[in-house]
Amino acid sequence: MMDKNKKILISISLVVGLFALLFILEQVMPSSSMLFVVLKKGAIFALVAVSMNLLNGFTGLFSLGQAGFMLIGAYTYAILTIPMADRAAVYQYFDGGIIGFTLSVPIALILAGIIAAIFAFLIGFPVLRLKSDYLAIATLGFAEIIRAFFQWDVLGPITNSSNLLRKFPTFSTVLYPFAVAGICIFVIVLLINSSYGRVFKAIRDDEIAAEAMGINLAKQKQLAFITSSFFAGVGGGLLAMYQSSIQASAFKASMTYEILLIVVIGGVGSITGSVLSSFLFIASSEWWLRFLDAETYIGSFHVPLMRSGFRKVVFSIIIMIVVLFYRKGIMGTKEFSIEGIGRFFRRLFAKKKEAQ
Amino acid sequence: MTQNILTVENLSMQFGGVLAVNNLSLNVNQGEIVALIGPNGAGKTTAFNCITGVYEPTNGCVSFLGEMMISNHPKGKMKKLYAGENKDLYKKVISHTPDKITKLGIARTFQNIRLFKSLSVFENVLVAKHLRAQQTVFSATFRLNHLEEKRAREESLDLLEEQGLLAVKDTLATSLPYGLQRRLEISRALATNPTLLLLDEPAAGMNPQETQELAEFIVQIKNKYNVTILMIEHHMDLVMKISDRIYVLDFGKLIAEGTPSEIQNNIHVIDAYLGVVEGA
Amino acid sequence: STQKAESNVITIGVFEPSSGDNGAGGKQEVLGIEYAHSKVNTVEIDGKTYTIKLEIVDNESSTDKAPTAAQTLVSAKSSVVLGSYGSGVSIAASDVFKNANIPVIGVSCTNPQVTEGNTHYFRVCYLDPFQGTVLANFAVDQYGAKTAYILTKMGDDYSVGLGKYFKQAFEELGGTVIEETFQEGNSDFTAFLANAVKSEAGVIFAPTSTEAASLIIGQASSQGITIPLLAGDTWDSSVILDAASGSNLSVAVSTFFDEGDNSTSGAEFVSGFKAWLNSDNTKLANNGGNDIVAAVSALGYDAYMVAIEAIKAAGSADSVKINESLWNINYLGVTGNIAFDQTGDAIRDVAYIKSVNTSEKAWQFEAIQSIK
Amino acid sequence: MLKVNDLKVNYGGIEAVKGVSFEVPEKSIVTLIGANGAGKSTILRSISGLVKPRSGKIVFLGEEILGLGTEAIIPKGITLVPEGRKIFQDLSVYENLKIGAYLRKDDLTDDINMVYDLFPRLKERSWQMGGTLSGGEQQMLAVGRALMSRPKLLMMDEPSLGLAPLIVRDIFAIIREINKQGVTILLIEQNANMALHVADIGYVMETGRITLSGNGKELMANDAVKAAYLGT
Amino acid sequence: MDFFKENLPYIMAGISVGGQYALIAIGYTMVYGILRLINFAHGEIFMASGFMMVYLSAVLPWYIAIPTVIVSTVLLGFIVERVAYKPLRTAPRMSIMISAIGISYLIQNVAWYVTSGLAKQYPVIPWISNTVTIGNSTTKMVTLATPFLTLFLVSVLVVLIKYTKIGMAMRAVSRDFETSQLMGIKINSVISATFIIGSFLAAVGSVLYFSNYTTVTPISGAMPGLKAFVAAVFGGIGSIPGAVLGAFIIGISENIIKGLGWTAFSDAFTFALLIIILVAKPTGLFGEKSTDKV
Ligand SMILES: Nc1ncnc2c1ncn2[C@@H]1O[C@H](COP(=O)(O)OP(=O)(O)OP(=O)(O)O)[C@@H](O)[C@H]1O
Ligand SMILES: Nc1ncnc2c1ncn2[C@@H]1O[C@H](COP(=O)(O)OP(=O)(O)OP(=O)(O)O)[C@@H](O)[C@H]1O
Ligand SMILES: [Mg+2]
Ligand SMILES: [Mg+2]
Repeated sequence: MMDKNKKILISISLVVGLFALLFILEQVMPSSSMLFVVLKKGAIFALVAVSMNLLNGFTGLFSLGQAGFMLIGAYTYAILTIPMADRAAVYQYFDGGIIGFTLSVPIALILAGIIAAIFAFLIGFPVLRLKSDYLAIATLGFAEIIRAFFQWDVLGPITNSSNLLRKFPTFSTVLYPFAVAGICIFVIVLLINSSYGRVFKAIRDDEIAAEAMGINLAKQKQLAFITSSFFAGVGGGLLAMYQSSIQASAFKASMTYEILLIVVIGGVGSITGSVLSSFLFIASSEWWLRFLDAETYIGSFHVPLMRSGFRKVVFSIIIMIVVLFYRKGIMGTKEFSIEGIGRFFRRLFAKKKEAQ
Repeated sequence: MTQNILTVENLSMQFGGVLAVNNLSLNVNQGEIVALIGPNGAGKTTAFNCITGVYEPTNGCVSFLGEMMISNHPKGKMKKLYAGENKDLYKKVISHTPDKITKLGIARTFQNIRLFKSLSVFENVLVAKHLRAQQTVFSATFRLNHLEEKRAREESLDLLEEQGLLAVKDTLATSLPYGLQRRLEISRALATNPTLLLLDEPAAGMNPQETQELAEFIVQIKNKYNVTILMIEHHMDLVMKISDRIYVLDFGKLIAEGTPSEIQNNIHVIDAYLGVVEGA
Repeated sequence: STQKAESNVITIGVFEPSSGDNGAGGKQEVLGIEYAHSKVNTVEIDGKTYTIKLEIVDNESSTDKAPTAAQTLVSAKSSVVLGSYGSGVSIAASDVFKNANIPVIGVSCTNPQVTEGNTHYFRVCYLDPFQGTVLANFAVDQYGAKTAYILTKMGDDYSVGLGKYFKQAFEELGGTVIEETFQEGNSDFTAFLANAVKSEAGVIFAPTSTEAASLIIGQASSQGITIPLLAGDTWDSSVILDAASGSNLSVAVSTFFDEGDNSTSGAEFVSGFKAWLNSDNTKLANNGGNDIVAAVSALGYDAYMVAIEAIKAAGSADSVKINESLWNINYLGVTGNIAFDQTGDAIRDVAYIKSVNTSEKAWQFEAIQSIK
Repeated sequence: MLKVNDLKVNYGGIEAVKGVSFEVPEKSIVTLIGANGAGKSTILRSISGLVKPRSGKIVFLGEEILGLGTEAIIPKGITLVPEGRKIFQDLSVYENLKIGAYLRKDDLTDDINMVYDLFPRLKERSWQMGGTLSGGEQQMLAVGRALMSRPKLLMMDEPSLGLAPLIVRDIFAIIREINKQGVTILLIEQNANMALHVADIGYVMETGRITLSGNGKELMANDAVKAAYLGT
Repeated sequence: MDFFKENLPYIMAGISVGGQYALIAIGYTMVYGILRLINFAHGEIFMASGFMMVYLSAVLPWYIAIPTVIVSTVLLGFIVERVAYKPLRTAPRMSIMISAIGISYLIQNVAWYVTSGLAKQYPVIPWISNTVTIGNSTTKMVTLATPFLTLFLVSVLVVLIKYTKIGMAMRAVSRDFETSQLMGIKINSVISATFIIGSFLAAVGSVLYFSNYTTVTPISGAMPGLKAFVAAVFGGIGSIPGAVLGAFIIGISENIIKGLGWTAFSDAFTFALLIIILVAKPTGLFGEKSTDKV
């Protein structure tokens, strides 16, 4: 065991180091590099995946409502931050909408989380009693209902009906999503390592035994659900900032499935796994595999198979391979920890010494 | 007269056409070890489930430490099915959830062991400490409660040490051998600081030697933690050796009550349950 | 040789859907662009020959995938970008190009919002307010419709927008309108069609993707619908011919271009493009398995040529300079003369209306319609 | 009938069975006793193919069955009453019995009646879903279900677990009875007293090894066995 | 009566689509019943079956094409099970679920790739594609035939599961692989049989469905798949009569909702209905309460 202060010190220096690295990267690399796309989007999906993991992995509540809560967050953020001057253009079919004020970005982001949490509170009431797949399909259903609700014509003056929302403030530096997502993930980690995290795991393992230990199931599940939704909402807000325009139709069940894929590939019950797999997932789907879509000639040789659509075929095959051969995901339930690295290096040194 | 802890009156539990518990009344006093025995399917586990709030009984009431904790009378379809003579008693409907009942001071173990399988032995016990803690998510997340957490940890460690589980505190609960799993389940129940401890077949799957050790263990925890014990058991050596009083159930009904020696010689009990008197 | 090529290459980005709802149309647009590229793949600037390289990316017809797709074009150092089929994705990706100072020439994105309020987005097609009005006029002139049933797809800027403009124009002409929307993924249109019949509509206006279109047509035919179906440019596709052939339906669309048009450049384009398509099975498959020329292919062709003109006029591969030169383009394309107004929209005043000849599975020219 | 030779089984890194050899002669009752976690269940699971041993030999009726899948072993005439009952929760009592005879094609009425005679409680509850039976009732059903398959070798993993004293005695009587009908029995019991009483041969296991063997009477007289397992 | 007359086209469309959902829903419910797995690929198998018909009928007469399509669909279902699920028998449920999502992406993406994403016209099949007029509404023969065919197939299936040995084996396997093996049940065969039956019904459903809706695209399976799954949950997942009832209720009510002009909410309504049912009966209409005894 490392002593606690030392551990904290190392953590802080790692974080500072990471941000310094990102800062330098932004200075030296062209801003159009796909690396930054991956870093920005990866950070956002890392947050959303971790929030889903809190629910599905740690509390054993199989929820598929993530996209719905992201939608709420994204819309809350967007609606509240579009500058007054641009509202007429955005709400072109609704005479500029009826929201007569604009909030600052941090406040809107927090509200994005809070509104999502409020929805979660209301939804959680009836559905959290449901078990496993029934819960999954009910939350999925709620996400679909939320989507239809936000597209409703009558709400047009607020939500712009089914049309795009845009012209709200965005971020240009990769440091921003890293900082926000980083803080949020840190809080989630603190929660999971607290006595509440233990209770969540107990509920996951055996509800009846947990109840017999004096744990109020309804309350604790609600708590996990609300917390997870809060962070999904913040993630939605960040996603809006990244995309610079949003539309309810994007927040479909397939988005939830994508997040679930990230969680499972990272390892259900591993935070660092979720984070790691988020970046890998985004990088391969948005960047590394793009070349497969282009018809390619090597000299005059027409590379077979490669044409539009091939990227997705390959990507799904990769997913299948990962799922079939790394059943527990990249990290299993383990975490990537400073102590782990420490142990790794100490072993390395020990070996070297032996060699000498 | 010792203080009365648990009183069950006219408790009935019906599943479809099966009257699993039929007008059961019993009471348990402070500091006793009381055994509940009876043939398979007599309704013993069901009675436990009613007392701990897992099931809502069809009829009857349960009070704990002098306070009414569960009370129900048949409603709707049950009314027609349930024809017990007490069906109009207990108008007041009180039903607590299991967690509430545990908070009041009743802890239990299960007939089929139910441990938190991905948690270590230590964590299994720590979870049980949660209910007595004064904290909110906020204070817990941001470590504003570290003193309390520290205390919970210390108490749990003490408990594990006393139960002889300290050596395995970091192993996964489910990789323990069977006997230790039983022991852990009891320790975990004790960690909720109960007044009354319900044990459902604690000696199942143990050989006679282990059963003997278990008997000593139960007496020991009773004295040390000042708990009262109500247990279901089929091992007669154990039951006869340590219980103060015994209730015998058959087909959901109480057929006998008394001290071990009375029960051993009760003709109904022998007929329904024991067979010939247990020799050697 | 790669080093030399490096400095001699100008990249034109192609931002089009090849999957998702608009995948079929996007592919046809890309075909037009590729055909143009096959004809002109170099430019002379200051006596130096530059090779044009196409960088094609799939925006998946989805507004949330669009910004990232656009970013790949930016990072591939495109000097100018063409696209997209579908207004929503164009609007969604607009800022990405704007931040990189890259001009974009929209091909068939007809929603006003694409070019409004910015100086980097242009387009070679007409706009939905125009198209909607044209179609409303046609509905009244041709069918004598008093009531119109409008069916649009929720969340699709093109569909919703065109529906709105049609509605405005139709109501101004004294008609009444019933509006309904369907959600993505919906494949059961029977209830909608029954509603149209119930409302005694004189025309069904359904500006949708071809995918929904073929479902609507198929189900209308099996329900024995006799109300004429009318739609915008998206329906100008062989998919519609396939779906409607053999039925008793009356289907008409407005479009940018007509294959049978015999203005010189048009005819030349049609024969050249057909030959090019027929030379390669993949291309033929991407065109929907036949060699019928879609209007969006012609527009794609023109957009590419406009880009070349702009590069020449700018005398540079620098995107900012190209952006400036675009304002002064005046180019006679296969779809007519192309010059941009102060919002960046091509100045156009006519639309073609075609209808389906269901027995011969072919387009039939109806009218050149302008606004009264 | 059954010969196990130098059987070794690992669970991950844990060596649960460390080289065990024993024999079950035709028409005999053989019992394995030993403390919790000694590896008794693991042996039965290996024989029935549910776990894959690391090494060793298992010969049944002269045929090597180690390495075969459960699906191939069961039809050879081996039946296991698994530890922890494992009855089918969503099947009725009657169906549970019927499925016990899944591989048989002949008439089952007699056999079902025989089981009902052995356990009248089951007859009363023939319509009830297996999952809602009490612990003991489930145990009876598990034994009854195994009898339905008319095995050559019947392996029972703690059949008396959780049963009332009267029924425990009945179970042992039944074991004797079916043994008389020609079924060979391999029995695991915590109730060593009873088990050794009925057994022709007993083996005592400790942490993955057989430490003692002999006929039932001998073992009961053995001081070490007495101290460790009989509790006297 | 007036209501009925006015809404006849919607009700008819609802019954027909309900029947088609039912045939798909059974596949979900059976697989779920046995593997506790939401077989996300089921909708895709249905879609693939549609494409097979498109391509095969181009070269074969319809009366040979249909049986060939059914056989190939069954084969596809079988292969999906062997490739994506069998290797994961002992894996945690979440992995199997992801495998299901993965394989459904794969089928969908392959379909995109092969068809270039273009919508294909479904071939016209004699008789069932003919139009008929009932009262004041015109529809296809398939609309009328679907409910009868569905009910017939379902009755056969219910008998199979309730009263045959393989049916009993299916129910046994659904709870406990290991013990089923101990009974001598070949669990892989039983699971394969389940997928075969499910895929067979999906193939029949696809013929009916696409004859009605005439266009196949790579995402054609997604929405009917989801609806059918909702129907299965609605009726109590694992219960075949429940799935059928749920499918009809959903088919009819979504069409009536559309008829009332609440079109934008027809999908949302389906889910709302589902949630209401689940809140009232947490395991669906006919779902058995979980019988885990404490
Ligand atoms: N959830 C239920 N649904 C239907 N019947 C039930 C249910 N739970 C228990 N029963 C029935 O109630 C009766 C009493 O069961 P219980 O588990 O209380 O017996 P028990 O006395 O604990 O027996 P054992 O000693 O065998 O564990 C049994 O006949 C059982 O089949
Ligand atoms: N699935 C498993 N994974 C890991 N270890 C296991 C597993 N099953 C059993 N073990 C370990 O293997 C050893 C032998 O177990 P086994 O169940 O064979 O013992 P047993 O003699 O039958 O004990 P009992 O009397 O408790 O039934 C024990 O240490 C046990 O913890
Ligand atoms: Mg019991
Ligand atoms: Mg064992």
